[in-house]
Amino acid sequence: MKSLEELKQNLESKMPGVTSVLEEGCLVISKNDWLEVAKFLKSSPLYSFDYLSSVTGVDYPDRLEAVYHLYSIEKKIGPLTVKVRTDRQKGEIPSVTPVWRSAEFQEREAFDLLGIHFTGHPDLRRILMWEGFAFHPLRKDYVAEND
Amino acid sequence: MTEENLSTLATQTLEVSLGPQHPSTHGVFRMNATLDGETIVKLKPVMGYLHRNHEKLAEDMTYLGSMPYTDRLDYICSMTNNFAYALAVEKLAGLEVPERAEYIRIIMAELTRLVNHTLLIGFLLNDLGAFFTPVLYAFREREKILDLFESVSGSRMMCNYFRFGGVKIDFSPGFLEGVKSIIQNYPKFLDEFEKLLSENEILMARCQNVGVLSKELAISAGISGPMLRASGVPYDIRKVDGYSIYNRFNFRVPIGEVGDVYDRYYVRILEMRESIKILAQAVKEIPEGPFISPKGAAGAKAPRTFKPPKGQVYGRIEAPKGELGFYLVSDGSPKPYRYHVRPPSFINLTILEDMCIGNKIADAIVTLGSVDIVLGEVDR
Amino acid sequence: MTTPNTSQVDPNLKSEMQKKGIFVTTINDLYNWGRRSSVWPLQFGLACCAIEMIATACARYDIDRFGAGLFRPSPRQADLMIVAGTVTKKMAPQVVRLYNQMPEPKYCITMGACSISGGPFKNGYNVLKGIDRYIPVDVHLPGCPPRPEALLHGLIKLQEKIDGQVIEKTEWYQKGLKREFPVPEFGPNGLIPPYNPDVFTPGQSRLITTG
Amino acid sequence: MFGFGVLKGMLVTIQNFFASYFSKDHLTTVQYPEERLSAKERYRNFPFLVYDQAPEDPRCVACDICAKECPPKCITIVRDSDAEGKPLKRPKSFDIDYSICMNCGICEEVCPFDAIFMDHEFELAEYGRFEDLMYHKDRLLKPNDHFKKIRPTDATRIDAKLAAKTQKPAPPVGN
Repeated sequence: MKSLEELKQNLESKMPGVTSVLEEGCLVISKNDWLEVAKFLKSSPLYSFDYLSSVTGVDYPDRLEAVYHLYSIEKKIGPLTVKVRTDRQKGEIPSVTPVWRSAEFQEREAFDLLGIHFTGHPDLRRILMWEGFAFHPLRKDYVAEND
Repeated sequence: MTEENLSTLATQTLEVSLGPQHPSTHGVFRMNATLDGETIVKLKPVMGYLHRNHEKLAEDMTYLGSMPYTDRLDYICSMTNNFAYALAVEKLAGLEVPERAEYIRIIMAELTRLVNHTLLIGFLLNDLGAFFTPVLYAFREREKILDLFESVSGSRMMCNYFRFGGVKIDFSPGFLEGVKSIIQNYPKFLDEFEKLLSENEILMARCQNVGVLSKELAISAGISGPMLRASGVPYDIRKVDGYSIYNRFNFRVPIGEVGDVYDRYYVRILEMRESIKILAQAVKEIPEGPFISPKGAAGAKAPRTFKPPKGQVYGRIEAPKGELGFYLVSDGSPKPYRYHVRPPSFINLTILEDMCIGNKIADAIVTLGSVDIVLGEVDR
Repeated sequence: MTTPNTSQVDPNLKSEMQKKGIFVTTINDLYNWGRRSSVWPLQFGLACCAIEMIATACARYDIDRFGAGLFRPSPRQADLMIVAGTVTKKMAPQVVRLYNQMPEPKYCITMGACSISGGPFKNGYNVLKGIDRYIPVDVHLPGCPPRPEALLHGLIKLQEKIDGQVIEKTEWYQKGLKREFPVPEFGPNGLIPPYNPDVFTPGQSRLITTG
Repeated sequence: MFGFGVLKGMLVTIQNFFASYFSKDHLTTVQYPEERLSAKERYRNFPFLVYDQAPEDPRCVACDICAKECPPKCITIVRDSDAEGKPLKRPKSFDIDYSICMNCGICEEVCPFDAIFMDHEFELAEYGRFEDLMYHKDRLLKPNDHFKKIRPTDATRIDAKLAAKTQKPAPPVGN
């Protein structure tokens, strides 16, 4: 993995106006320009991150966060962790399913269990719980039914 | 009925739900198929019937308390689930693993790969209609390996054998002889299995050019494991990441060309032969020494005192079904803040519809069989 | 504890006749012997215990020796439902509907800790704390997963229970038998109703000797 | 010719059919109730409590570590207390709910007093759920020689450790 800072410089040089922060080994991208960055990461000949390994939703006290782990199969370079943040009430993150098809089910799961709405997702429905379920169970403030 | 007045016939598509209880769905998995006659027009998988909330339970349990739950993720290969979880936590807590424990882990992981691929081929033939005969052959061999697992870890399927920093206990007497006999006899069984199946015309007719998966779609859909390699992508995490001590063994990675069901079947048979090579080398070179690091042993004795530092980690291994990853966020307390499992079979199902559209309904069942899903891991 | 021998033939008469090669039995014994030696299980696996159930059906432990080897895919032809695996709230309506579709006389073995009481996953929000909230269960088989021999032992215990049944007093021959268990629906946070009152009494929690 | 692969497959099946008459390792069926597999020494099914002399004083000191560490929380311990309410080092009641236990063996691993071990007994099918599968202290207690019979190597190691501990009961005072 060349170095994260070098990738950040490339990113800013190619796309001015993209604010990205380096935080303990991850790249934090603001949610409005995450789709362009995703397209750039996939198509750039330097990195060609063509393999999105995992999408995870995390519920922090003040924000909801989607964590993406990206690999490149041709260049065999290791995990690039990208974090995209949104607020807890109306969490909106642009979906990357058009860029990487593997995000389709994982984003549906993050929506189902944590309530992160992925705009632009072809078929955003609940995937694990039944349709009429009214809560997002993996949130810290979810109270299960005690029977 | 000539061609032209056939087209004026008003036909409807049929909505069939291959429901959660169906002999071919390897557990509680449901496919809502829309059929035009026999060919599939639309196929929507429905999951969640075995969603056992493993990630929510893990959030109020100690790190070691979740180890027996990882056995129940992919309940056919319990040792590789432990391996992935142990690797992720060791990366998080910075524990190192003694030499002998690394060799023990490789032996257990490769034995699990043999069990998983043998079982898969048995169940794939079940879906093809050869009801239960190949499964009998497969389970006869699986029992031999399960006896080894039981004599070492105490349980046939739910081994709970790995600890952070090594393994729970050393080999039981007579275990290495058991592995040596497996190394001798398994190739003979594989030859018998291949003689039974590989040149079978029915199998070839039913599996070749069925459920074809192109290389680009496989990469973009995050497919991993034998399915990815059957489509011609040389990507094996044991070679790419070189985790644990896999780069000390020389073994080859079988690659398919067409990416159909027959390629996936044959790649798995070749992978089993490679696993036996790894086992042979590991059994020859295993050194004496401690089986767990002292810090790891202390953590196993009192799990409440095992507090990894704040931070997050993503560890992944080449499980028999594909890339099994663990994403852990720790806030310094003995319980993980966020515990996420990246299951290979859940993501390999993303393109089930693309592979089945245009094929017959019977081919969809065979394609699902070749994807190798286990519902404990799909729904977590 | 073996079930009481309800056949009216006193044993020493039976052994006497047997020495002379005459075999004496009652209709009830013959009827129960026929039923218990051909219990057809439903091909119905939920989770890890299903793999252990298939291992029991395979060569080494061979459930066929008890006449129970023919796993019927459709509930219409099965008379034993082995609930092998975790019953989640999303799957519970299907399990109850399957049990309703089975013809009488039907039996239910809950194999594994998960189907008895939710087992290791009992604190999960989507896990039903035991299938005996909706359907009556004949034999409980603890273990996670129970060994194939333990499943065979559970089957033997079920066969003993079938032996103990008397034709006149069994409930499925009474007139007006209504054994249709209501199928629960999906509610916003769980199943509605949470349990079936005439099958499960909620008061029976764990009898912890605190006194 | 076309059907040759299918015939080769059938040949394998016929070989296995006749082999089961001649070679022993093709006859894999274990006739369960009559013929039993010998239990492996490390096999773990359900936990049981060990006592040395009499069931009244088990090795367990009711320290509650196993109840806290048990992942599915199926162990409940109530500590005994004598007449004027001073807590004693003995459990008044020790309940394990066998319908919840997942046979993982963590209680045996974390017990500092070697008081709880995993048993080999697996024939536990019951008719009733609540009354039969809730094991109270009296059904859990088993003598130490039962433990020696099922797990000889661990038993000798632990007995040696306990014997060594009783040789020097208290550290020599004051030197």
